[in-house]
Amino acid sequence: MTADTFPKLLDRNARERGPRPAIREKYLGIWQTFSWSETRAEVETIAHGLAASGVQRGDRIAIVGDNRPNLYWSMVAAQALGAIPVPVYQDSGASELAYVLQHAEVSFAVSEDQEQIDKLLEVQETTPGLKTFVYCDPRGMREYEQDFIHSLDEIKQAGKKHKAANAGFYDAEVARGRGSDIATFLYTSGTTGNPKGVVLTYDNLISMSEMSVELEHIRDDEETLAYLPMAWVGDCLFSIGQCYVAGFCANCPESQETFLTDLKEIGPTYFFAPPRIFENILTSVNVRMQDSGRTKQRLFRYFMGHAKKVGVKILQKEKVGLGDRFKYWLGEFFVYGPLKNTLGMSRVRRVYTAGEAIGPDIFDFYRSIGLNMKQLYGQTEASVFVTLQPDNEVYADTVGKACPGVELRVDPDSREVLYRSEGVFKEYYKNEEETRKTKTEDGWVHTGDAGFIDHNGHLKIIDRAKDVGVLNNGSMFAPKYLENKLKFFPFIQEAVTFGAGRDHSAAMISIDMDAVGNWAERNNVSYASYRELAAKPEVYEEIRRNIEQVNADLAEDSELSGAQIARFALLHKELDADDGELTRTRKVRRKFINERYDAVIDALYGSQSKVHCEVETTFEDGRKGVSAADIAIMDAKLAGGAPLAKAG
Amino acid sequence: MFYREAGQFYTSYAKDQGIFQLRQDKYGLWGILFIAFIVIPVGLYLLVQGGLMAASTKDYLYNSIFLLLLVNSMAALGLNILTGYCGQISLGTAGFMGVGAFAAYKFSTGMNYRNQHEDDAGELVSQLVPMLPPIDNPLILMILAGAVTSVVGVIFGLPSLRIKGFYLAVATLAAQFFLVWCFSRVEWLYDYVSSSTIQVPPMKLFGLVVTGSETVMRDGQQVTIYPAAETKYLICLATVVFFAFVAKNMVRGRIGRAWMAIRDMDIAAQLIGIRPLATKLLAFAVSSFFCGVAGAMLFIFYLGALEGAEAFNINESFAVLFMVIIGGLGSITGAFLGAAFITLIPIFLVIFFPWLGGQFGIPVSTALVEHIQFMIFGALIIIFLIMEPLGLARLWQIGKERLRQWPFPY
Amino acid sequence: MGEFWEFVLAPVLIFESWQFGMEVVISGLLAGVMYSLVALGFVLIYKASGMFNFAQGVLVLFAALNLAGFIGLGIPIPLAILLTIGVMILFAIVVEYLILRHLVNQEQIILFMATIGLAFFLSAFGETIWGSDVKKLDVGIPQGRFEPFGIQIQYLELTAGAVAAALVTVLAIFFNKTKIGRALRAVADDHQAALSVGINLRTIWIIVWAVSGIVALVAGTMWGAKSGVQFSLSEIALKALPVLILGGFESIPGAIIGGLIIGLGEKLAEVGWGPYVGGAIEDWFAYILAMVFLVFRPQGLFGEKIIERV
Amino acid sequence: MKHSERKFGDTLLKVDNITLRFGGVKAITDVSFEIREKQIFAIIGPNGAGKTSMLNVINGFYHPQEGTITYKGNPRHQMKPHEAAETGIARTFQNVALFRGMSTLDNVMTGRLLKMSGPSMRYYHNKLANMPVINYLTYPAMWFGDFLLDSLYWGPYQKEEVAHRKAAEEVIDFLEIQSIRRTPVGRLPYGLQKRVELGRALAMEPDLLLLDEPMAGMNLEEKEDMCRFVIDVNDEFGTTIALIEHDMGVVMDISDHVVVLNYGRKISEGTPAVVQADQDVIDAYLGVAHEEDLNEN
Repeated sequence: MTADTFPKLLDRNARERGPRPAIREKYLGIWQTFSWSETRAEVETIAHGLAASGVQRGDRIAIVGDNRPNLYWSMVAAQALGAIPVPVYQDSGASELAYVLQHAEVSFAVSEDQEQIDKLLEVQETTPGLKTFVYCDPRGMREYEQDFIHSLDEIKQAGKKHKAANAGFYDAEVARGRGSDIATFLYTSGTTGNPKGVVLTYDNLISMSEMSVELEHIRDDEETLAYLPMAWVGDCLFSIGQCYVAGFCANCPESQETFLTDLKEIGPTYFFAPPRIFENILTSVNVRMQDSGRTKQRLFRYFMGHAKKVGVKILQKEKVGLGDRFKYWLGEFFVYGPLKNTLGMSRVRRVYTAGEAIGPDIFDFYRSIGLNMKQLYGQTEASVFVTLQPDNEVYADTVGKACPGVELRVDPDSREVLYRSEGVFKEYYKNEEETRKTKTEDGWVHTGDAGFIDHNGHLKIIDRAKDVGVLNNGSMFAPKYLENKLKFFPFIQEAVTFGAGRDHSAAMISIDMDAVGNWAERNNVSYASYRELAAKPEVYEEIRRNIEQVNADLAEDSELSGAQIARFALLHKELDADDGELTRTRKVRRKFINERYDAVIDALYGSQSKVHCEVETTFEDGRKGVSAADIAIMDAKLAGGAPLAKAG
Repeated sequence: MFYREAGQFYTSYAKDQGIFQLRQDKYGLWGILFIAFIVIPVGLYLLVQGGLMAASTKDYLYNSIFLLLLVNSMAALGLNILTGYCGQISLGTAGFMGVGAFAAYKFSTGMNYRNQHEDDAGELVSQLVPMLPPIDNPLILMILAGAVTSVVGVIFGLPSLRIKGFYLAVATLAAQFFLVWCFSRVEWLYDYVSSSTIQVPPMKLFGLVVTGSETVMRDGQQVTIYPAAETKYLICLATVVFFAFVAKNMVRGRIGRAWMAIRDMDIAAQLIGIRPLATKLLAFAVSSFFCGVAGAMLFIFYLGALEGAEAFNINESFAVLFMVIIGGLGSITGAFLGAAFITLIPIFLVIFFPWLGGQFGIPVSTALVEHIQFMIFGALIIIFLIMEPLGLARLWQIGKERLRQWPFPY
Repeated sequence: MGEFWEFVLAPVLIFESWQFGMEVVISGLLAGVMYSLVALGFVLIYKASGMFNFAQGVLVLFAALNLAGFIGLGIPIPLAILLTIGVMILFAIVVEYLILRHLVNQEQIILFMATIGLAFFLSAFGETIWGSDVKKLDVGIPQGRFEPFGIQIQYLELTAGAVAAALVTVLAIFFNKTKIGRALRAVADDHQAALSVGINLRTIWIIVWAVSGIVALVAGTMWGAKSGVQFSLSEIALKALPVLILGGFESIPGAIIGGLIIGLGEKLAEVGWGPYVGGAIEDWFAYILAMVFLVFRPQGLFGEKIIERV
Repeated sequence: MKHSERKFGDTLLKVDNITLRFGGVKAITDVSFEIREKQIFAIIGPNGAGKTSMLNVINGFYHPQEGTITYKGNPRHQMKPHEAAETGIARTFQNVALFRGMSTLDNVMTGRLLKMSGPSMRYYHNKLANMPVINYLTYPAMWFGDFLLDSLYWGPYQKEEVAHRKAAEEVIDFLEIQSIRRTPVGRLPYGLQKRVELGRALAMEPDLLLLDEPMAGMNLEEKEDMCRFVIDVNDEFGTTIALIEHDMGVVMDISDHVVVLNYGRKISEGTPAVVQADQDVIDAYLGVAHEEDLNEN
């Protein structure tokens, strides 16, 4: 029997590497470890329990909560019964949750704790099919007397009884599973409209997992940190797919606050994080170094300079002189090694990043200190992998070559990237129209991203295909491309650019409170709040310099030089997912922002130097209020002389 | 800088509660033990064999430096338990060490008492009569000495229930002065010799001569075997290491937590159910036990013969207190650091000042060196209290923290 | 009367010869006065700064060493006394400057340990400068004795008693009548309050240290005149500690009465019981007495019962 | 859920006509009340009303001159604080009384000390304690056996340490202070220190938990957290709680029964609603603020 489903892979692992660790959770102060055989036993018990509670083949089971072994087990247990687990973002609001649960016709929900149960109860009325709730953590659940709420322990108890009465049930159910069966629904929070439920089969996930495990030589002694949302395809592929295929160990952190400590303790050998996290870490490195003693700073600068020179070359096994090698070795002892250690990356063999473009400085920083960081390009619809940078062919501005078994092409007209592979999703659940739009008859998937394949055969992504526009001067306008360039500056947290159908490009920027605040303190710029800081002329001046540098970069590119940023404004508040300005994965919601900040946008294309802006906002404690301020508009110098050259 | 902690995680409480949280620290300790047990004895032996070092220098190193260092470490461990962990100041350490020394003496000579009777001629005849068989095993003697000192310590610790802080410090002075008085006035303690001096009898351990000398026939000739300095050193080292391990175990477990609770806030400690008297007395008992072992060690291995009132005078108490303060209150490592500091500084000064004087042609008397020593001690204590009240151990810890966070400051 | 009772009552039985008994009492009281003087300096510092000044005994030695040293250099006695007073004031300033100001807000136990360090330093410092041989200190107190009612009394003893009485009177006036004295008391009662009404804490410290230095000088002079100036002086001065325990750390009358009790008690014990147990019980009797006393009355003779608050 | 609907158990602690004097000053005069099992019981009153003294009397720190205290049905007289702890009374303090030299974990672990009797002693209590003569003979040996195990940190002792560590970790998890597990408590902000102190008390698994102004000096968010913990403790473990609190909002929200003290006398008692409406209380306590308001206007 080939192991073509996760429950079957679990059986295989329990057989072949029974005592080896499968999953760990930092709980009650230590890393509680569960071996593959224990994991299998747990999954079996839960599966029996679910069956005893009436879960049928094809039922949908929502999984709500942080990364916890119990939730992963519940997922696989559901799969063992032929039910379909639907992981849901644990921080999604009630309306989002309600939509997903309704759309997926969920009848059963496994949640982490009271908080999630409360949310589920809230949406229960509008979700008629939702019948049974299960919680893992009994804290605060004593007073819930509803008979449809059970603890996972009760389920497990029931499971044990059910098992005693139905020997062989589990094995039979597992055997019924086929690779072509549906493994899960993953809802993608699109930038517009309602989330779409991507239907992935075992074949999709397992083929991509096997491909990547082989390609990247992933072994069964890897340690990873399972900290990204379970509802995200990446976690599904890394913490279940690759984990089950390769047989390595996933580690669940204790809580969100202790993430960094947990990262350091585990010291993963294999680490994935979106660019944002690497960016934050680098920022904190720089901030902490500034408080360091002089000698240490000098040492740091000296060796980081050296790393910049030869680090990447050494990583890529290129030829480097003996002296430089020795110096790099010294640097490894004094700076890089300790640095990696404090960041929890001493043992890392592979680091991946994806999801957004990463700043070249950030990228080079990590690579130069000897971390094999690579970019990949993927989608939920592709079961993650589309392209990946092969070892020694790593560039900051590309996302790598097509993975084995993935076909790739770029539509010459729309510049849209398309791919085809075994990982391609089955369909969008109950949304044939979208399915047809995205997936062609012969299996090609529209990514919606514009890009091109460069002379190395690497894919380069510019922007969302639909967002790429044209300025009135005929120049191509790729907002995300500009925004990413802006966001690579430490002071800029988020940027939104405008320009399609306009005379020039303009930018709306929200500053990075930590970085700018730190800078302000050192430069005696006093401020009391984000709003005040963002309005400081000194800050404007710093940002203007950043923008002018972007303009200079753009001037070098013939197609984009017309898209230089002529005017900008600093927003009085951070762009926030709670206000709907960003998606949960921190992507800009353009349409929403256009409406919300129309006054500012008008001012950017008008002549005034100040505009009053008032927006509704959600405070940390959940209250809503109005955030208002006068926002200054500033001009930036254009480089290369002729932004309107093509207009004539 | 040297720390690579990433990936050091624990999957069970037993491991998580180990003495060392970090692998590097554990290796560091094994390294130090390796040096102390193997590298030093073998290295010195080879140096002497190779003619690179005079045999007398080697013996000086062992007998005058290493042994003293170990004895002081042991005493500092003891006082640190009482003062550093349980928060009870004691100025009677030397007195307790003396009890240990005299107990060891009495047990090793069979607990003699004097039987006086008139002989046939009507003259008064004195005769020493042993009450117990003499014990010649130094390890057993040290344990017995510790046990006796424990009892004495508990008696003098009794007032700690009612009195605290300085008052208690003064009360422990009572122990110091009373005990020292006993050492020169209670004849039974020193077997009634007029000089009130006690002398260690010959002892053997595992067939090795430890004290005194032994004459054996070898190849038909009488050969006198003197104890090897290495033997004494290794016995003391093993003893100190063992008791340091015991001390560490106590302070990291429930006993230590009870002591520290009493130290940090005795009222709150009572309200969580800690019995103050029992806890403090236990600290006195354990601390005195350690001091007693230190005293026995001082007597058996380091001095061989001593006069109680002189060897255990109040300055000795202060010296141990200084070790604890400079080393670091509430730290096992600190006890060793402090002992090393206070032991080595005078040795250094004794060599350094005459040398310095010689350079300028100024004769430096021993008395002057001693004065300078006292002044430096006094000044150092004050400087430490001002700069780093938690002592060398704290500096060590800060340094370690720096290395762990390197290249970051925090 | 059995041997047992003879032993127990030995200190009383010395009054069988009442002249001898009185002599013992007087010499005991004299020693007590000396202890009181040391304790007095201690109480001053404790009241003003909460510092348990272990170095007070050494201060006595140091002052006496200086005085003896100056006289030994041929300086006239009144000038030598003035010079020594100057040294003690200078010392107070140096202590404040180098030590006290750096230890503000530290725990009392730390301050206490610091004074142990100071004691070590000071004794060695004094002996380094003036040598460690025993010095005679002759400040013109008449030698010899007189014998009222057949009791031998040394002039020195009388003088010491008188000087101590005078000193206590002066201090009482100083504390109750002068502005500085009242300020000192204010500091003792409440540091914060004292600061808020503009009393400079550092000045206060210098003054108390200087005053207790001078008190130490008086004590040192008396001791020195009696038995010469030598290192053991500082050890004798340690006996001020049990005195303090008896009298309470903050009470001047306590220090005086405590001193007299200790002095008298240990002398009677020594003369009475000493012969039975080999003598020299003076070495520890005071401490044991204080310890036993403490167990029954932890707050001292004049202290108030402490109500612990949580 | 409203607390008035809740069911309470029997009387856990009964205070009868307690009078406490310091010298000539009367701190508490003739106060009586009853605390029932599973109740959240509040003692309120203006400053100096004798609230803290009352708690001190309950846990044996002060000994009242008159009156009796009946706890779990047994009247008691002179009880030492550690004996109170042994009978299941735990306590937090107005000014945090943590062991500042220790980490959060160690502080919580000290709360387990009473439960860590040691394997030999446990055997003694189970088997030997009831045998005449033998109990006296074996006690020292058993005690010393535990002591030796402790000092070697070996075998059964290590197991015991591990078991209690787990219990302590559960408390840490309950109070959500995992991230400060190894931090010396002296370095923690005030609000967290209060939480650790509650943790130490919870680790004792008390039957009666006395909280002396658990929310004093906290900001709104910290107060809300603390309220939640107090209610959770009461819910989850069924612990009876007696607390002193100044924040009337908090008291009215969470307590089942309120006693009002003024100048050491009880002036009112009842449910929060009853007390709130009591004219004496308004005069003595709320009235003060009310008058000031009027003056300001």
